[in-house]
Amino acid sequence: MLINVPETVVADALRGMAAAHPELTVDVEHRVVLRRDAPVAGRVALVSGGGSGHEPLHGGFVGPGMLAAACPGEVFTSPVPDQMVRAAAAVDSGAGVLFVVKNYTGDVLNFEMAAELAEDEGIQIATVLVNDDVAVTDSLYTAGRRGTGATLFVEKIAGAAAEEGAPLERVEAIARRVNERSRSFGVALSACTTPAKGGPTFDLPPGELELGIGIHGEPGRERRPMMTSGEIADFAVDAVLEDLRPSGPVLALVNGMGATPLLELYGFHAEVQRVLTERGVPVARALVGNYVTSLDMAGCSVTLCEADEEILRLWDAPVQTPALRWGR
Amino acid sequence: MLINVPETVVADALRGMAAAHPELTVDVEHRVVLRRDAPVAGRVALVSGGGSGHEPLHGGFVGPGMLAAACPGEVFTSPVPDQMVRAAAAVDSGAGVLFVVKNYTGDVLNFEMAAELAEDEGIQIATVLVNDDVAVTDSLYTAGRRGTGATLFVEKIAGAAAEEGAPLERVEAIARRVNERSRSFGVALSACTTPAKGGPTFDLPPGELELGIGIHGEPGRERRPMMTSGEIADFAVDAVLEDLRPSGPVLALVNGMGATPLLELYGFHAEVQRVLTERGVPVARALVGNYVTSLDMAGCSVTLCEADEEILRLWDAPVQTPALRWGR
Amino acid sequence: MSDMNESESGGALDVAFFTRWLTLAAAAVDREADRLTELDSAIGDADHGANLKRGFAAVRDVLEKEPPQTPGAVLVTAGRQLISTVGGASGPLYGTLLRRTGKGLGDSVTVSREQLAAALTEGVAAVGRLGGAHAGDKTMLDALGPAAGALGESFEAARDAAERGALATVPLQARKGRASYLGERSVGHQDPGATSSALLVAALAEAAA
Amino acid sequence: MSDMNESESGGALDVAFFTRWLTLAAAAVDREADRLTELDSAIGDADHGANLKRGFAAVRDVLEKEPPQTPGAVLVTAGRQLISTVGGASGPLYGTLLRRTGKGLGDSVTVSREQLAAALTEGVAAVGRLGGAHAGDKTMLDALGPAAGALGESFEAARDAAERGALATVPLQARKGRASYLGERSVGHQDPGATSSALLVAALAEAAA
Ligand SMILES: Nc1ncnc2c1ncn2[C@@H]1O[C@H](COP(=O)(O)OP(=O)(O)O)[C@@H](O)[C@H]1O
Ligand SMILES: Nc1ncnc2c1ncn2[C@@H]1O[C@H](COP(=O)(O)OP(=O)(O)O)[C@@H](O)[C@H]1O
Ligand SMILES: [Mg+2]
Ligand SMILES: [Mg+2]
Ligand SMILES: [Mg+2]
Ligand SMILES: [Mg+2]
Repeated sequence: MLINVPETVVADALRGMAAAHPELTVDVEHRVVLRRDAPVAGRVALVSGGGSGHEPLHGGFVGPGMLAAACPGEVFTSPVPDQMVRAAAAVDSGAGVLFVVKNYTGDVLNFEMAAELAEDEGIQIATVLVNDDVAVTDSLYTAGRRGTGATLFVEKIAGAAAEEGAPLERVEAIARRVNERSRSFGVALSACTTPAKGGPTFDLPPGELELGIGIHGEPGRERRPMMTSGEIADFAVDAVLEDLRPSGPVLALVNGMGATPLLELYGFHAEVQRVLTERGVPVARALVGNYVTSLDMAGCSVTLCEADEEILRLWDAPVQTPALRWGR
Repeated sequence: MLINVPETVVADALRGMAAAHPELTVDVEHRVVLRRDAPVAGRVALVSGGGSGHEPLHGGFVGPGMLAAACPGEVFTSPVPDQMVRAAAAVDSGAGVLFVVKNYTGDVLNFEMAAELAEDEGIQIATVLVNDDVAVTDSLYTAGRRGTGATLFVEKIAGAAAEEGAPLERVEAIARRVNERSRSFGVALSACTTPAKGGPTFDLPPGELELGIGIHGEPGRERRPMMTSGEIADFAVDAVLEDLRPSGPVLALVNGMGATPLLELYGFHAEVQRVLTERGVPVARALVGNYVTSLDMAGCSVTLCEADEEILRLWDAPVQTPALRWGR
Repeated sequence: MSDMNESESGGALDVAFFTRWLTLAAAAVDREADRLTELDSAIGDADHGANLKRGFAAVRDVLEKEPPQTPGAVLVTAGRQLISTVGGASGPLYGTLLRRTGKGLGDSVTVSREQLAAALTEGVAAVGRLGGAHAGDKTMLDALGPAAGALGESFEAARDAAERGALATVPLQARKGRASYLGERSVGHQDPGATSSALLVAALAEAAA
Repeated sequence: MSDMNESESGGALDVAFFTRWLTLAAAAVDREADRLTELDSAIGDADHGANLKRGFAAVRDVLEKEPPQTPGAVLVTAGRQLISTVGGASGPLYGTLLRRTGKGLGDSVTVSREQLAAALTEGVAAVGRLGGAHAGDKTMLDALGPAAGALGESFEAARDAAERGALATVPLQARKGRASYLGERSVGHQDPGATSSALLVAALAEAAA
């Protein structure tokens, strides 16, 4: 690992972000990444956060048209409420704050506590839970579906609505709609190495893969002998479509888990596109790259969002962040 | 690996690029990636290319303000002259074409042949060789310094000059100047896996690293026990500064080799920034990310370019490509 | 430790006792961090040891720098500190456990083991409400619940109950937390949170010894 | 093969012979591709086998689909095909080798071994000029140079010289191509290009047998 010591990995990264991105305000001590121009008068502010190790999520999505602030926790560990309270106070213009929370017990609990504390300080808070991962059955017998790739869709699209001046309840409703219309499925070709553990988080012999993985180095639901890119695309897309059944065009995110070369990811995207065409699902917009990662895990995930006119318009709206940038 | 079969990796990736980037023209059969609006009247066109496996280089740098076309070869294998001739013919507006060539025997020879053939077709060709890697001594006893991270600087800055309407000799001179003022040094924490070989290109036990690596999975000049991020930054920056000795501010590229998490890369950037501050070298602009990669190699490289006013202005100029986007 | 200490302590668990408990807990977590992380890497995300190490180090710090005046305040302060430094699932859960237990102790300068047992039972219930988990879901509750029950009897009984509870998570299939994502693959592994809970209760018994 | 064939062939190496050579070369490259890639992975970028496999498969194809009419044309066509399909360093170098050798054979319908030897010597010189390498730089030239020299004597002598030349690259430090980046670490490995050259010359001897 390219680190100093495990204990300083997150602080070191924030120092580096601060140096690389003068357009952001990075509070290294309190672990908050902010839009330089926050609070923006009359605008709802999106605050997200979660464990580190998923970069560019979330810090790389801070900027006009997307997040107002991000709160990075330790590697794979949700941030603490103090961070979200501080972020909310820094970005709230009076129009309220939307917490975008990936559905993990830790994130849910810490954001819940933060919301209570922030409301005590007079900040209006709404929360949207992202839970798009179809590999987990959403039932009483699990912690519920995990939040993965759809987080990017929710943050981009609700962020655009906030930038346009939509009120909190509207931004929240859009965020919720995007989440409800989004599903993901992920595959690992290798485990990842966390700084705290110093070795792979699970044992995956070459020549095998894990289907239905999350983004925290946990093993998936099932192990299989290696499949081709085309077979993986068939499996992942069908897993998503079984749950989503879109009736119109979709946004597609073909996401790398960190160590899969862009060359391979583009090849995989070609296969995803093929399967979607075979299933009669048109792709309105596609994004291919490492966006919601799991440190140095090799693998990929597919996220589809059933689009509508408003979702497409907000997706296309300008965004100016370190990791996503277009328009204007 | 996330592939179908080794033989189709490049074609598969180009199909994926075509699907993901409607703003580009991707000729999958002839392996050329083009600006959709090429040829642009009155503008010099930059054409680059090289082996695949370094994505987003070069295809991800095609677009307004940077490359007019890219020619991807097989993995780690330079493209063939037919590709560059076809690309040059497609993008030449009559103002001439600049070939941006990384200094590897294969690239040099194939681009040389292409230049002859293109000139036979009446296209004015100039060529700039990029050779920034200080790990290789530039002498009679080597193939000369390799082209690595500086390629991004040359393509961005000369691309901006071309976009502004500078004539061929001027674009060529700027490209040459950027190359002369740029130096790089790279470090591997793991080997990479090429589709053709199917396993790591060299054996690097965990707990050791290779100093002075290139971007083709070849081992470096020296193997050492693992160093901290700070120690690596000291070593790499000093190796670059020994050769470059900038008298003013620099552009800094802190580049991931593919499998190093962005989290670690930002942390490394903090250390690079620290060393540069200690050495009294101001950083005018910094770019941190996976830009000139070596498939799934873990590791990083540092490229510095001694800036001047024109270089800074052209660096800041608008660019609209899949991998680099700002301004406008 | 023994019945003698047990009877000696009577209603006299004071600030020093609670500080000793948490200091011993911090030491135990330090010592066992790698094991906790290893357990978490089998069915979670390989951070439980690091999380608690960070949290309890902060607890030790704050108790040293701003020593609270009552047993209840010790636990409330420690709970707040865990919430502010741990993150993850275990931060709010252990934080809530200590805060609620601390609140249950009120303002008394000394408390009895029985009072602590009652307060801990409330604390455990609060963890259950917060996380929505039940006994048998393969979480920290499977160690904490039995421990709170047995504490009415003795510190050692609590320690043994927690330890047994942690071991009993091995054959269970997780229904809460990250381990639940694994479905049946979570069977056969000991829950990291239940394991750390057993450590905390063991530290309590050690403090009383 | 033997002196008999040798003398039989006399000045009579025809299109069929050259086609046979390149077909045998393609088969040899197919067979040895993994070994070539393995050698290239030690001191290069692990693609030499794949590169030549792709190139010679294309050569085989084009010779089948559009059979040239003269020995010279066979080699020029094959060289062009290598340039258009191989890439890397070896594509232009082997392509130039065959094109120049082919041009040196002129329009004759049959050529002698001596004529081929002279043309090959020109071809090898062209490779030297294009790549700027000299004997002892640990490149394909270290097999091709000796082979061209020995071809004046016999096909077997050429084959043996190429083989010896390839083996002799092992102790050398590379001064051209990717292997030169390794400095002293390139010592102790056989050059992949010299190895493939030895295969091509062996195929030539086999075609003559
Ligand atoms: N809903 C819940 N209720 C009670 N305990 C839980 C719950 N979810 C998780 N836990 C406990 O938390 C432990 C994991 O803690 P930790 O690894 O620090 O957090 P995270 O799971 O966020 O990485 C689990 O082993 C389990 O005992
Ligand atoms: N300048 C040169 N002159 C002659 N032969 C060379 C030169 N550079 C490289 N070679 C030969 O090319 C071989 C490598 O070919 P290949 O692996 O196909 O290309 P690349 O090095 O571009 O990956 C080397 O083993 C060497 O024999
Ligand atoms: Mg965690
Ligand atoms: Mg090559
Ligand atoms: Mg955990
Ligand atoms: Mg090679």
